[in-house]
Amino acid sequence: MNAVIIVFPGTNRERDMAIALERASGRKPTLLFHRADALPAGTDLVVLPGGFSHGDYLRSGAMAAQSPIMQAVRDFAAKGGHVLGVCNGFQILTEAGLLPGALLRNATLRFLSMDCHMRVERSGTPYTAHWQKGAVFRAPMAHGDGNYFCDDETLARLNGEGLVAFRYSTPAGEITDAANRNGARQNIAGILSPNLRICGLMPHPEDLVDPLMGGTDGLPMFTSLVESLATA
Amino acid sequence: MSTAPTSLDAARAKQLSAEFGLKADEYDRVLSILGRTPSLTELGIFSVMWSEHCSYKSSRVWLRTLPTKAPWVIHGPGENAGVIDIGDGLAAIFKMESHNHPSFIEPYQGAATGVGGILRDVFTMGARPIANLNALRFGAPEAPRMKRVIDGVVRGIGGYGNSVGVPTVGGEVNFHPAYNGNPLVNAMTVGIAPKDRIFLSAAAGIGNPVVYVGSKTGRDGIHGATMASAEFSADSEEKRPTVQIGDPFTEKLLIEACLELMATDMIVAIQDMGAAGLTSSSVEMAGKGGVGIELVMDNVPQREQGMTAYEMMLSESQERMLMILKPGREAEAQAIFHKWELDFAVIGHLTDTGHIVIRHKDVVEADIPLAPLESEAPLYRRPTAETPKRAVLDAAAIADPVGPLAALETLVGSLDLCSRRWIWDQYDSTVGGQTVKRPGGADAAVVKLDGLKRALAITTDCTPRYCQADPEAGGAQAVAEAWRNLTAVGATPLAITDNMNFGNPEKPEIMGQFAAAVRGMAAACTALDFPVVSGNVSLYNETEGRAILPTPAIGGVGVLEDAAHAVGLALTPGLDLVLVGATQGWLGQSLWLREIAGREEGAPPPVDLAVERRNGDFVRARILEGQVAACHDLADGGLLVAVAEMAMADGTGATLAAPPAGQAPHGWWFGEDQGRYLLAVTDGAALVAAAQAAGVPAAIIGRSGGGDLVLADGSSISVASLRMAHEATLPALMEGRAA
Amino acid sequence: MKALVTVMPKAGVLDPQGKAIGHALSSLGFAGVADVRAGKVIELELAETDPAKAKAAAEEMARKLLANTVIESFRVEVV
Amino acid sequence: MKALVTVMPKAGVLDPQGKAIGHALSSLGFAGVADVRAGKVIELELAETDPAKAKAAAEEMARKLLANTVIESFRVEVV
Ligand SMILES: Nc1ncnc2c1ncn2[C@@H]1O[C@H](COP(=O)(O)OP(=O)(O)O)[C@@H](O)[C@H]1O
Ligand SMILES: [Mg+2]
Repeated sequence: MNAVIIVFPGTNRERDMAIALERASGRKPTLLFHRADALPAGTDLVVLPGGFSHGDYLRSGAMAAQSPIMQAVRDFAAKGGHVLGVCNGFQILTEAGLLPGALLRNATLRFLSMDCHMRVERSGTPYTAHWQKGAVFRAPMAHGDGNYFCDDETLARLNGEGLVAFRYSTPAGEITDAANRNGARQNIAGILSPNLRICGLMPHPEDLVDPLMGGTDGLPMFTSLVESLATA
Repeated sequence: MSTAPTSLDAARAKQLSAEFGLKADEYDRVLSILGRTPSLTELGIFSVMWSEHCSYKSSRVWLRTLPTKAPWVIHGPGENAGVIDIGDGLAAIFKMESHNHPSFIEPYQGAATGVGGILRDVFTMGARPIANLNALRFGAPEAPRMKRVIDGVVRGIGGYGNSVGVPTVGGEVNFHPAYNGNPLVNAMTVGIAPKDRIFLSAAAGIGNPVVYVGSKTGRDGIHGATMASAEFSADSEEKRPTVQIGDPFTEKLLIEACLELMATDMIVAIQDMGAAGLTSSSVEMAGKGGVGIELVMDNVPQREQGMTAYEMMLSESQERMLMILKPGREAEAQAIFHKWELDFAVIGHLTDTGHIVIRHKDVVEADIPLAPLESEAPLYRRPTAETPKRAVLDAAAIADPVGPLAALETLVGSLDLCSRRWIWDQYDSTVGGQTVKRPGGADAAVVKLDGLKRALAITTDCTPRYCQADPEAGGAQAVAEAWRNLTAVGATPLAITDNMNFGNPEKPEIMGQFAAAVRGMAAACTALDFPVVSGNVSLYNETEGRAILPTPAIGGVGVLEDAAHAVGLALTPGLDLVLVGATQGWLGQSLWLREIAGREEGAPPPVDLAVERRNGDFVRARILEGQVAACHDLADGGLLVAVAEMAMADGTGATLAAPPAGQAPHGWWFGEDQGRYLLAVTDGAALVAAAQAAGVPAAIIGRSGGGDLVLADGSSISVASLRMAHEATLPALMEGRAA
Repeated sequence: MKALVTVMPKAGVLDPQGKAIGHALSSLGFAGVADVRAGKVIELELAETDPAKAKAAAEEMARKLLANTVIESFRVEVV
Repeated sequence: MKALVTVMPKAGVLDPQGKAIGHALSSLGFAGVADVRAGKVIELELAETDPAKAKAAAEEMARKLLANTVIESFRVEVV
């Protein structure tokens, strides 16, 4: 798997992501600074990692979405490339129009840093192949703007086409308000593009891929990717 | 030689010097050093360099008595941060610093810029910061403005640390009315660097360029250092225009740019611009290197129009660094900073004059000989008065009004013992992907080193109520508790940083507290081989004459050769609970006495340092042998609180044996005797036998299992209800909601 | 020439900040506050001296960057 | 009656947001943006019908809650 992690000024989870990708694939991903205007030849996965790109001073992800490299990412996606956005990366994907909706301030108006549980809403995608539908996994979340919003029409489409990847749930898999700490619409934690190749989610599976750090709940996302991309 | 700067009018200079906080005799010394009346810029430089904050004039004679050496210490106090060898060719670089006054004036920005400042102290030495901690003391929540202070401080620490991407992995919080008008915000950063690539601040190389990087200079925080050296009064609100705004995004870029530059060989010396900004950084760098320095203010990147030399030299704008480069490397270095979109400017050069010379618009604004600026800086051995000893309380003579379980439920929900989850849930504790033990998971935070097995354990500790009652015992206890917390996760304690927060040193009783606390700390550091490698002093923590509790906050760092050895505090079922260490039932200054009996009295528990070391070494060895499933040190609240904390961590209960015959039960359950640990092990008998062989007191006091804490008389309380009480307090207080 | 770009949450989009402010105002004892919306204002100091052109430029900036039209609406004033 | 409270960083106080926005605008190719300041605007729907009273009430709210007068200044408009 030739993974490329894009580093914007203010990105801060690129190393976490690199560790997870290397753990799953045995290969070190390439870190690419945002000023580049092309992806390395042979790239088969682009990752937009977490952080505070450009300080997130205007809206989270808004300025990064305008970075030179994002045109290359758009072109890559348009040709069917795989793009994963986690946390700030998810925010950037929505700001760049690669995924629908937007991420508003957490309903609590506080930064939320804690483990959450997510239910896998769709299996068999490049990101979820190693989970069963309905499986529940744990991951840390750490964000101030993770409250997923989209209009009713988009919501109906996401639900109708099975493009909701993950929802916040209880450890037992119930979709409750209490499990929905940031106030996201219908507990949405992560979504997919119609071709299932672009995925954005708020929590950090990359921070839970090692028993030493408290578990390997997040690992299936990366092993799924490795397998899907090997056969893609 | 340059022409002399324009002196102020003599009478005006004298009046200003007082406004800037110089005492009359200190000002006379300025006159004799210069041989003339100073210019405004010169007066500004003297006053900030000779402020308590920069000169340590009241504390230095005492700080010198702290042990600072060990074979693993690479750089002790005197550099921007302390540096120790942690093995694998790496060094840990760390320090703690206060931002007390700014955090009271503007809690969010005060705390945020405190975090930014301590990060710079660490990465300026070449380290990538890997962990932040914060030691906080708040007043009574119902005190005026206090909730806003708590809210703002926590948001500010999170806001800055989360954005720069350094995990905030631990800390401590106390509440006491003594902090009503003067909360404490102490921030600690730990970083990692190759041990043969440490960057220091002594300037060298006549003619070498002096380079300014980072943010532009504005009129922020002018005279912040002098403000941090003065008592609060009702009108200090008017000093508000000096508030600084933190920009964590720029800091993040500055970290990356500096580390990129440090990977080259271009830097001769580097220092962050902290308190007193350009003044202290340039004076200290040149002073340490024994060279002169000449700065041209016209070249300083400026955010505002019409800034004067005085303003630029005293500005405390954040996110700036000063460095000396090797000659001819400016363009290469500049390219790195421009890649990261940061200002880069050559603002001067080193000279052989031994003077600091400040030029602006072709005028010399200051010309001061550096040697006397340092050597003749005021140094006081202020009068001290000993804190009177308090009576030792006998537990048996104190009535227990409620019994153990009711007391426990109250205690776990009390302000000083309730869950800090509401706070740490706002801090990103996992960024970096190396956090082995997060807040609440163990007695110390454990952070692994990327790509290695090795991990650091980190903690902050201080029990101010002990320090108030007996500053010497309290100083020793703070160091011992830090050592104990590191030990309890299985780490080998290596060194500490400290943050000495006290009242007005001109009062003998306060200076007495300071001196006694240092004595206690020094004794503990020596006995535990746990030297002080960096620190910070914050004095004048008083509002309208009322001092805070003496608070020598200790930040401890230890090492684990294998992160997999680290143990947490969560109980699992089917384990023996073994209490290591002797219990006399010490209730003086205990939380039980304060919260249940309503008394803040007595002598605090003494620390027997030899016993401390023996017990700790015994516990650590068992952990490293893999015999210990969970471990927790006994501190605030004593034995029953420790059992409850271990139970609440994962919801597993325990059945506990009766207190030993002849002991007052409340002394047994809630006494705060020192040097104790509670271990959960599969074979308690074997552990007790090993302890006996080592001369360490140990006894099986219970067994884990079920969902309740059950006492020998059959009374019980569910872990779930304890958790409810434990978790409810801060959310209810801060947001009026249930946990 | 100065342009003020005011960016507000669209009707129908959750405004947690506005809600929290409304709540805080009422707990501070301010009565008669029916509704609160919280938005942003960005003051741009423009070299442009023609008001119509300045306005058009600011609108372009708002569309491209300053507002996210999925969730926000904006208005531009030139002063 | 509607009151608009605009809260801006005080002159001389660092405005990291404004700085970053200005930077982003220039890298998007917008020329001629000399300075950017970023602030908040709070729209209050008030029951009060007397403009002077509404303004006074909003000013009181701004002082007490909406603006952090240590670092921010505010202005109130009634519409
Ligand atoms: N301000 C804070 N920030 C982050 N974590 C904190 C803070 N205060 C306390 N904690 C965490 O809460 C837990 C309990 O703290 P404390 O009661 O002081 O522990 P102990 O008494 O064992 O030293 C620890 O994990 C500590 O790191
Ligand atoms: Mg502790």
